[in-house]
Amino acid sequence: MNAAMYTQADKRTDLETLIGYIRPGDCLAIGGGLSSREPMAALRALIRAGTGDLELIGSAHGIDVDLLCGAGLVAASAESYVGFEQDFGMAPNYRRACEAGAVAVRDSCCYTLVQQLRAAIAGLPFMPIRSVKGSGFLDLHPEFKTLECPYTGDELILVPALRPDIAILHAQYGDAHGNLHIAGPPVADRLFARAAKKVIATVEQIVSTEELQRLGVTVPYFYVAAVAEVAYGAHPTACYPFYGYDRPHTAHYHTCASAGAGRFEDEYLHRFVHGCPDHAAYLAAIGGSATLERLASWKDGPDAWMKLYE
Amino acid sequence: MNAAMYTQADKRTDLETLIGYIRPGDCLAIGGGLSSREPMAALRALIRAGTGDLELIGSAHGIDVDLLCGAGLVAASAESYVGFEQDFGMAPNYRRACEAGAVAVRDSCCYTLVQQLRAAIAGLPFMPIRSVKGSGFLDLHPEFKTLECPYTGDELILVPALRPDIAILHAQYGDAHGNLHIAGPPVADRLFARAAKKVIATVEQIVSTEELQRLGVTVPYFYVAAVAEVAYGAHPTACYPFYGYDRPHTAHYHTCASAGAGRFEDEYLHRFVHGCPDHAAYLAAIGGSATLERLASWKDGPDAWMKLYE
Amino acid sequence: MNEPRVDRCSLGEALIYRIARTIEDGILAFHGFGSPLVQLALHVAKRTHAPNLVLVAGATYAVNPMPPFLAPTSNDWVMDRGAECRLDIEELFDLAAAGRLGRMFLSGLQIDRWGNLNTTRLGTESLKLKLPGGGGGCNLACDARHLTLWTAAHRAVSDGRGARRLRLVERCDFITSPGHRAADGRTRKGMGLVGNGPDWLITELGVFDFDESGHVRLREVFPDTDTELVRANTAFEFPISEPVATTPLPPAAVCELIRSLDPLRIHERELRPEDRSRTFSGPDCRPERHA
Amino acid sequence: MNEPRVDRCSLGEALIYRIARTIEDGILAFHGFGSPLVQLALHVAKRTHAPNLVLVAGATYAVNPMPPFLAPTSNDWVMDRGAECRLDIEELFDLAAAGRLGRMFLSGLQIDRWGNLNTTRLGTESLKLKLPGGGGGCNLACDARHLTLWTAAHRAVSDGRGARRLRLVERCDFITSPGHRAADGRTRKGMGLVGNGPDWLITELGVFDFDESGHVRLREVFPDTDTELVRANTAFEFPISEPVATTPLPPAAVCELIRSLDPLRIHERELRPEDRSRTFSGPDCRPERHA
Repeated sequence: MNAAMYTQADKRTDLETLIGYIRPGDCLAIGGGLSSREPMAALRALIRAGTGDLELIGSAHGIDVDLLCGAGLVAASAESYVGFEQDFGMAPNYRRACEAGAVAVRDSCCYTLVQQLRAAIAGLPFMPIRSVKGSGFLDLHPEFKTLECPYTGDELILVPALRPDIAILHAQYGDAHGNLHIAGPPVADRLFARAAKKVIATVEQIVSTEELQRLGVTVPYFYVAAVAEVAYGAHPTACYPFYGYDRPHTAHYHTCASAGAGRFEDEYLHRFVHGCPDHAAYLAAIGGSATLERLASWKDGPDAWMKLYE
Repeated sequence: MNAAMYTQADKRTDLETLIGYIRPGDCLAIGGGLSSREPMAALRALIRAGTGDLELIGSAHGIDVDLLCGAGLVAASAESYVGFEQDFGMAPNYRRACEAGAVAVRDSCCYTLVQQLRAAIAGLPFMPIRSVKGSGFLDLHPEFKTLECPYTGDELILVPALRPDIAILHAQYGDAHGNLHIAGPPVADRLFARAAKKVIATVEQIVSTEELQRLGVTVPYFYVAAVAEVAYGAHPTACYPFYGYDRPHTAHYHTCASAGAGRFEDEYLHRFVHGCPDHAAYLAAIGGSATLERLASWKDGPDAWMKLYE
Repeated sequence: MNEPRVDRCSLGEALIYRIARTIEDGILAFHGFGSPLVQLALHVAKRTHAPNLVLVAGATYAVNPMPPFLAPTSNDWVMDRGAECRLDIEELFDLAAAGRLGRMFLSGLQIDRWGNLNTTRLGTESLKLKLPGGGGGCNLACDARHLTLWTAAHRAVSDGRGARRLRLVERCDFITSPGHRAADGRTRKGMGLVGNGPDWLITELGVFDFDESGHVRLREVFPDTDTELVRANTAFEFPISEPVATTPLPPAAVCELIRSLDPLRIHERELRPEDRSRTFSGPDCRPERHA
Repeated sequence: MNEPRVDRCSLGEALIYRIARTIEDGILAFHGFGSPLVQLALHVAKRTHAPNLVLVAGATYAVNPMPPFLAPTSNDWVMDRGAECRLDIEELFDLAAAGRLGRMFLSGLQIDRWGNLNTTRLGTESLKLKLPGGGGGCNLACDARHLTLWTAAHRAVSDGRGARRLRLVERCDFITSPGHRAADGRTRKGMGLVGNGPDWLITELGVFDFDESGHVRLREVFPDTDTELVRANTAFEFPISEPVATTPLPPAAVCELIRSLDPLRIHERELRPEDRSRTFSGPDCRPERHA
């Protein structure tokens, strides 16, 4: 209750200042989903800042959660899915951290999450849901309660409000005021923005408020505490229409992560996160303009687009 | 539960067939709000069809509800507001019908309605709400229940799911498949569409599905049972960008309605509803192309637009 | 329509200004529909002391719109032109329920000492007059952090049968929007309401705040009204914050702003005909008594 | 990647076709994410016997998209190109909860006789293997009107320590998505679930339906499998619908359709390497046995 409104005229900042809004121990909702529109540059900056002990919530995620697990910043995960689909399969760092007990496993399920976020959005202590019964999630979540419905006599599950301390989103466009335009599937980003105590965002481009109005505002400014312009901020996930998914880089990531914690540290984290003082250095490390041009080639038509997945 | 999906390829029909989807005694949700985008042509056809005993639900309405009350089709109203704002004040037919006991007064409140529709949308028996306490609405709605929150110990109000038998909407654009594009404020139309057992719609123009995709789909086709193209179907309310609000006609309506049931019958209903066999006859009765051109003149700039309200 | 005079402010302008002064900067405020005085008050606040106000327009749910003029109907494209972004009915009410609506504005045909409002019906047993209804007022009266109440019809009128009909009543026939205490004396806190209730009641006769018990208390009168007039038009006794001040009047720039925002003088429709000619001379004006 | 042969269908194509045949026309169906066989099955159904299918793409929530090709990642703009309209995560799950999702498709690393699925974890006490998790599978298993279960890994594999790891297990270590009965025997109805539960389980060895008690029952085998093979790879006894039929194989036009929809043969990633070379000759083919 009583969540703040963010109304200052100019919320532009740099990536490091942006990341400073995240505090150790925060419950963090990461926007995007699977291989699209993950705030990867911000997460790399978070790793460099070393802000840990995080509790993650979300629906279907992949390299974002896996990377934070690999960097040791995660204390608990209440995601619904963390993996690389049929593309590369399981999430190696996530799996290792869960199995080692470093990450508390509090798996959830998409609609359960939606209902819990909706409770926070509407200032309610809980939301009812029917579709958890018969599953193991009730054991994983002792905070869920049951209610005999006073209308039907049926048993309903009550799931408590889930209010992330912070939602971190990557959008295609933003303005100085903090309005965000998300192109393509919003995944849970709008829910996160409304439920969280605050939103921080990276965007591919900051444009004028007039231009953003023309594009359409997906997340109104007053939810957003700060915004940083970070082109290619979702790499190696996709941020259309600017660039597609970097499958070779992700394959390399998955190979390193699968090879064990030590090799992931040496061969991936050192090279692409700790070894890159800033985002510009990262872009050079991933292959610079040749890589970026390749990822923009999806626009050349289906044949070029298909090549990105070979 | 088990609401139908409407998936046939071509849902186009005429106004009279469209209105045939409404059955006597139905719980009816009327789209639009106040002086904008009311499905007035459909309501006039409904009056000519004589389908009565209706229960109306909605947020902020005016001439739509007042007209149905004046025609004697309404058995109960659970609207949040029925009036003409500061423009003409109270709704004469609505008031008369309520005071005479012809219409059961079950006033509601916007968020209460939203929560009840949300329950229907999510297949839940109820939704919790906090903001009815201390008001007279609890007495008006014995179906509301109270719950001691198992998380906080606070008293919450539970409001049962409200599933309209039918939602009747007027949109700017539709396609043959039933997709609707609403320009400007959607009011509660999307909520109605998702909560109702079926949607019927009039639209200013039926366009190709490709054109509708370009505009953006506000209501997906599978909620919609039938669609009729009825240009000027919202008159005398506004349907921008096609036409603004017809204030002189509304003033005339209000004068007739204020003069008593008999004079409303003689001077308004006879002339503009029963006396018009179809919508084309209505458009002639309201002044034909001269009126329609006047209402389109808002596009000529603020001065022309302002003239519509003088 | 009265032509506004350059050197004087009208009662409507004074009310708009006074309502605007209740609006804090940096909050989200919603003007509802059918209330031109409040619509203008929000635009005045945003363009003067509250530039970071999140102004949500009633009926359209447009955020920070720049209407080319004020229309007499709220859900009109006039009213959402130039909006920075747009909410919908769900999102605005969710924001309120989550404690994020800083201030809401409500009126009623009956207003009692605790700020309870009735916009639903007259008649307790039988229905004597069906009013339009409260829109979202009930929910927002419960949830908004703060409420500004207003009415431009405080002055009692004859009911045509020899009795005076009062706006500020002993008891509402129906409580559409809860104030500080229910009829049975329960407080907002006792009822579990999350908002803090009304803190201002602005009428065409004077300005009230609410004392610690949640009772209206007279604070200000207009240059052409006084405590006795207020008392004579109020069904209940009320405390007075002594000395009663004269309501601050809008600077000329604010009057000009209002006139540019509302060239059709729509807001005067909220005033009774006899109040439309009440004018005051400037921000440091002296009273010019009418009636 | 195997080049598909013109005169033969692959196991993957046969599975896609068989899954497609479980999809009724005129319903809303959702393919979830990470399941190319199901993604293709929906597109095949929509382009053949179920033109009025409301096809909702997993991860993008696009309705009736026309992807130029199948990508290996579901939340990719490839997968929502040409969509007729778009839902979001809330709307799809609301539709399911309201009983409007006609059919959903789920798999698991463990599947028991009642159609319970585990995609969460191996190990009951200690966590032996953390799986990616079920996404929205739990909610949709509860709410969808009907469920098609599938796995392309029915055949038991060695766990590397001399034991065989089965996919169709006696008991799931964790129930991510409920089937017809809980571990304690309670039925779906007894638990108050609104959906009807699984009615098909399609594997690379055979096709099951569910009997009246909610137990899987073998109905079909592939041209190159038989009842004994299915039994040898299943941890529990199961009834058999005699006579066991041979799974219907896709007509050549369907194979061509699949090849045009999935030029990168992404769906073969769901198959184990040894299954990628299983092919069958045409719709009225005779078995060509492998292994």
